[in-house]
Amino acid sequence: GYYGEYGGCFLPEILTTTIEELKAAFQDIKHDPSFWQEFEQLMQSYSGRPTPVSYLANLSAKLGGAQIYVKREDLNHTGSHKINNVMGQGLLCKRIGKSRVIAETGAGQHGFATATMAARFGFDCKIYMGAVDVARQRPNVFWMENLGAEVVAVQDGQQTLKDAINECLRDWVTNMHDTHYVLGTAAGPHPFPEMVSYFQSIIGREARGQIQKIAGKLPDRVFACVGGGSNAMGLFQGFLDDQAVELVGCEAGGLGPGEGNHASRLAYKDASVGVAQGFKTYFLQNKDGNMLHTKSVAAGLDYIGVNPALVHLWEQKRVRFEAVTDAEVTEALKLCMKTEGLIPALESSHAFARAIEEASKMSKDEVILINQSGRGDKDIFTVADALDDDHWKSFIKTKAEHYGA
Amino acid sequence: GYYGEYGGCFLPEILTTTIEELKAAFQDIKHDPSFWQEFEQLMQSYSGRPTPVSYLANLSAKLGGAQIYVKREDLNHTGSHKINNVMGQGLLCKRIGKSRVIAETGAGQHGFATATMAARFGFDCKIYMGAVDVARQRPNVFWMENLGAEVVAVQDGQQTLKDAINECLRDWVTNMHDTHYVLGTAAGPHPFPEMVSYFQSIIGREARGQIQKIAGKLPDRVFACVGGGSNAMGLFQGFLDDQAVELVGCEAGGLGPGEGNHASRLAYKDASVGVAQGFKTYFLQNKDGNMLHTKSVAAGLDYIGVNPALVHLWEQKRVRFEAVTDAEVTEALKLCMKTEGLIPALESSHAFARAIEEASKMSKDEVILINQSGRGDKDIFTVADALDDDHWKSFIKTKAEHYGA
Amino acid sequence: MALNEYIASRKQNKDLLLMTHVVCGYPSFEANLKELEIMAEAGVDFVELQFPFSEPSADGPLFVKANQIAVESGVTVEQCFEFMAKVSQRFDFKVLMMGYYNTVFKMGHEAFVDALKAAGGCGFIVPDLPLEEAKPLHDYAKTQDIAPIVLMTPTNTDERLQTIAEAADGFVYVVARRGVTGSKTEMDAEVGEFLDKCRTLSPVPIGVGFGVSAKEDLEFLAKHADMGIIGTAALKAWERGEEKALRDFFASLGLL
Amino acid sequence: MALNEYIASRKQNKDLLLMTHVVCGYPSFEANLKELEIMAEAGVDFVELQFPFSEPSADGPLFVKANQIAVESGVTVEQCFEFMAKVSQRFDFKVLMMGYYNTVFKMGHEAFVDALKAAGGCGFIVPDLPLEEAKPLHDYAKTQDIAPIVLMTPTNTDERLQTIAEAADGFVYVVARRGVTGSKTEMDAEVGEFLDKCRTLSPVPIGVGFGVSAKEDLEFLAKHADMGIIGTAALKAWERGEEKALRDFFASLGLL
Repeated sequence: GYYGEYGGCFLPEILTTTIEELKAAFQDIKHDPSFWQEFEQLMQSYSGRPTPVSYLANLSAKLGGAQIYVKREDLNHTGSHKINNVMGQGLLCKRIGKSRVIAETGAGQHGFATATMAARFGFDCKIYMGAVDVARQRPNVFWMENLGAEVVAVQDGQQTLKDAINECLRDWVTNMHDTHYVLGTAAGPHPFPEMVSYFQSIIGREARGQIQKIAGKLPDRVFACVGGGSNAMGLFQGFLDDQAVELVGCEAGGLGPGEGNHASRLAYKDASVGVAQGFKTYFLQNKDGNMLHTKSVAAGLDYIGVNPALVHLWEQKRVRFEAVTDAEVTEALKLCMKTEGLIPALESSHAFARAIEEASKMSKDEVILINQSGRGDKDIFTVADALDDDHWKSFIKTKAEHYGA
Repeated sequence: GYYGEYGGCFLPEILTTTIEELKAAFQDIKHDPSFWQEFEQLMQSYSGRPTPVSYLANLSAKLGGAQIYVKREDLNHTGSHKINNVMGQGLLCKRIGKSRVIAETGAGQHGFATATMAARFGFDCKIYMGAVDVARQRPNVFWMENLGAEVVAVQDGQQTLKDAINECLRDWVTNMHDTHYVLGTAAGPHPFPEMVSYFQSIIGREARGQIQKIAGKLPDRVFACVGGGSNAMGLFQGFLDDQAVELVGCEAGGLGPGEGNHASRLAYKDASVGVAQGFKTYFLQNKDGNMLHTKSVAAGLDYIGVNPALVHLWEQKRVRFEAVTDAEVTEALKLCMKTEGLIPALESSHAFARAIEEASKMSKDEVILINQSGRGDKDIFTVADALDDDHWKSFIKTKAEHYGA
Repeated sequence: MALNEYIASRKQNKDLLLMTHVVCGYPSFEANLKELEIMAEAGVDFVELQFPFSEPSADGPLFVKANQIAVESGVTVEQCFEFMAKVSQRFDFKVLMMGYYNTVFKMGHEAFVDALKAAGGCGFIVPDLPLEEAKPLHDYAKTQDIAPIVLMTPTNTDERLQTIAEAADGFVYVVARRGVTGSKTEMDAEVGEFLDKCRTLSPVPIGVGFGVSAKEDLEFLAKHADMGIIGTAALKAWERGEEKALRDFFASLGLL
Repeated sequence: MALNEYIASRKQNKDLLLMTHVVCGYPSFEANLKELEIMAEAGVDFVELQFPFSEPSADGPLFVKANQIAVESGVTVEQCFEFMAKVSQRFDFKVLMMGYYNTVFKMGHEAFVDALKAAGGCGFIVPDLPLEEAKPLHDYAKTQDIAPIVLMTPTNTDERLQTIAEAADGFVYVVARRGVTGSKTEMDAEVGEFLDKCRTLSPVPIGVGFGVSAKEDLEFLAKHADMGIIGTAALKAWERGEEKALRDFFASLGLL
């Protein structure tokens, strides 16, 4: 469970048996070719995979540099790549005979996906979500509840993703006999980083063949946003062996460098190695090892830690890390909407923003591939606020009056 | 342009040349095999087609009757089947050299799709939407505007879809020299019913092969909701020649029978043949030929007329029509969410509701195919109201306070 | 035919005939009568009585509102015919039905034409009934000496104008520009050329509408057409100040 | 080892030793001292001083809140060690560090153990450091006569319990049930059997924690273990009414 010195499994003793069972089950499915087939089949019939790669002719022409292609994870059922991991873990959960699933969620996409999976597999489901995230991602909460999940607003700590993970661990140490913890990103204790990356590798497996077919060559640079790291790991795995393909992880730069202003672990210099939430990686923490507050317009990137394999690849200079500020994200989103009719999620817009910045400096025969990890519909409240949209505000006010405010 | 006695082209003389040009262009593309290829290719790379057919094992088992399959148009880019027609007309618009598009929209999905297409093709875009629909579908309006479209809230008449169509016709008679009217449903003057149905036939073409492969046979019954009729025509066309396949159109029953309570043209007895909005069909109208008010929880079905080919097929008893009330729709939606993790749009939920009612009375070796024409995310304000969700209300109130209400 | 003779006789006294327009029942039938009295005083030759329809997709904002309010206030087709009968008895000008095809279709072609004739109407203008669909209605109308008025428009090809000309009866309604009723039309050389072409092609007199609102417009039309058609401008005057304003409007045209 | 001897000597006078818990700096170091004075009066044998951490994922709601507030109010690791030095000088009971591994990791293993020793601590309990990851820290601690306390839990296989037993030093912390700290544990036959198994396997005394809160619990544990561990129950008492309530609580246990 280690990548260089990062990773591992740091959990209370009470979970040892559960984790061993999970590791064994994951080994089983990894070596059972019929599992991947079943998984692919499920993703095809339920989620519409393979997702396409779209060529952005307008944006490429406008920037005048590299040719830009986008892997369209936003077209998945529930609107993001999160469903890949969740359906994989759903199949695994069935194999190990558990009847209840729990999950943390930041942007709400993972919770939405998990609630969907639970409905489809017939599992009981409880979703932990930081109270701050509940407030900023209420539409997802609404759908989770209607899909039959119980959503718990976590009031501890910073009330965001990391606190939801803590709360999941607390639930898990209590209910592991019937409960599987569907961790949503490629972080946390082994085997989660490996397992989540494994299910998400479906993105890269598809994308490699697709881009070769459509662009006629492998991409020169691949961009993905990195919160925990699952969509980035998912796509990057398709190109790890292609040394000429540069991999770029795009972190949440928030307001810019400086402790508490962002959620960038590697691109900025405010993080250091630590052990928390079950694994060893770079964390945004102070010298005592207490975690810093993080800040980002994208709830799904607003996380203190990062996938351990990505850290290792960064140290080996196989993956380059860049931070993108909230302001740059909003501009990139606006440009994508108007130029190509795409609405990337705020998370994915980080990858777009960085790609847009670099594309114009690249030559026209170079190829960029961006992971559109999710769609921006879910972000309407956040985006409307970021754009300070007056029509939206008066709509909400009218609605509130109608509700007797 | 006629199906039995229905259809035709009833437009002001000033549009004759424009319509002739459009008819000719449509004939051209219909007989140009490379066009359909280009269209399919575009839909594949941009919208993720083919959309899958999902088997609903849980729902089928719960109802204990027919095996239920769903054609997943909700997985399209922009979240509904509307994108099929819109991208087709976008290609056509490019061929005839127009630089501006206009469209009416009810639920907002067609407007959203058109704004997306316009962004992608680089057309100027104006969307007409009834003021009532603007109010109930604000999220779509927000995205249309951000995609670069101008959205006009139509204050005339009932302030819904039909009034938006009138306003489009007014724009068109003024600006036909540079403007193509992207009609959103398979209604209106010839060649629109045929043309929209043609682009939407991609649904049925895909679905026929898919269901045979997955279910091992053709469906016994096919259900689709019918507003103007584009998603129904799209799917039904795949099975028209299969006489054993029963086709069921599901209309908006609103509060139930009675003038002004619903938008059911054929299942209830409140409509009669008339000529309006450019074509002859069954309309909800009074004895003087003035249109009645319509009512439905689903903005996209809230329309006075219906595709002329469907009327003809209904008279020939090839398509059966049923009405589904708002209350039945809400129940069906809740059941789908909890049982299968699907969130059909309120429009599509009409088809689900009727299929659910009939499935339990069918035998286990019978097969049902439902068209999930769109996803329900867009309906969050309406669904939250229909479910009287308190969390949602207090969220909106808080948000409004934050905006200084 | 009767209508041709009427036009010929009226043209003996003036260069340009005039047709005006009211929306039946808007703001009320009483108001309509007051409008018509002023129009009669101004010497108009024809009046279109618009039968209100719920989907007036070829009309501009003012007439849209008028149609909508009339429909909502319960104006029926029957009332419109009754009003037409009263009007055609009381006034010298000729009366035409103007409206949308669904009104006609719902009554049935023969019932409609018969009612129109009984009410003293001389023709009808139905802008959303194209020639291709019009034959049964037009054929029957002609047997009853009711003139189906056809429209020529600036987007028509010469070939199409020829076809329209062949179907013309009574007079041809020439649409001066693209768009719906109610906006101003710039009466320039291009419009003049188009009108001259229509006049040449048409076997019957031509009337010109859409955006006709000022004395200069009528002076321009006198050179290129047989009749001016004033719609929105008159209603706009009425909305501004009822009888007084409407009188002032016709006075500004040099007609009062 | 020193700790074994201490336990043996304390056990001569009573059936069941007692370990209690405070969160350093919550609600304040002053309050901690008052709590500790009462605990000392009650004759507790060990006290865990929890070093507050921002992600206390193995703790229940009350300790989560305590950790969070302590961290937010600026309690540092340095202050915790200073406090530990003061406490171990002033009181008879032995003091252990309780906390999460990141606190240890950020200091470095040796620096941590050295500081702990310098502050008079006798061991540490780090619940999120599993045996597989613990060896370097444990090895160094043992060279410094600092006891790394390992945990046995009811979900462990017998094989795993054996492995834990082999790594045990000082005493074994037996977790009475699944879950986080703070909820009530039903001390039933099943728990008794499990404790007996642990006691049999363990080469060192066993202390039992998680949900120990009442006199009956201690009576039960006296039959199956060497030490009771009271955490949340004491803090709950303090929250209810500070010194008075905490005294009442220990009185209810028969210790005051």
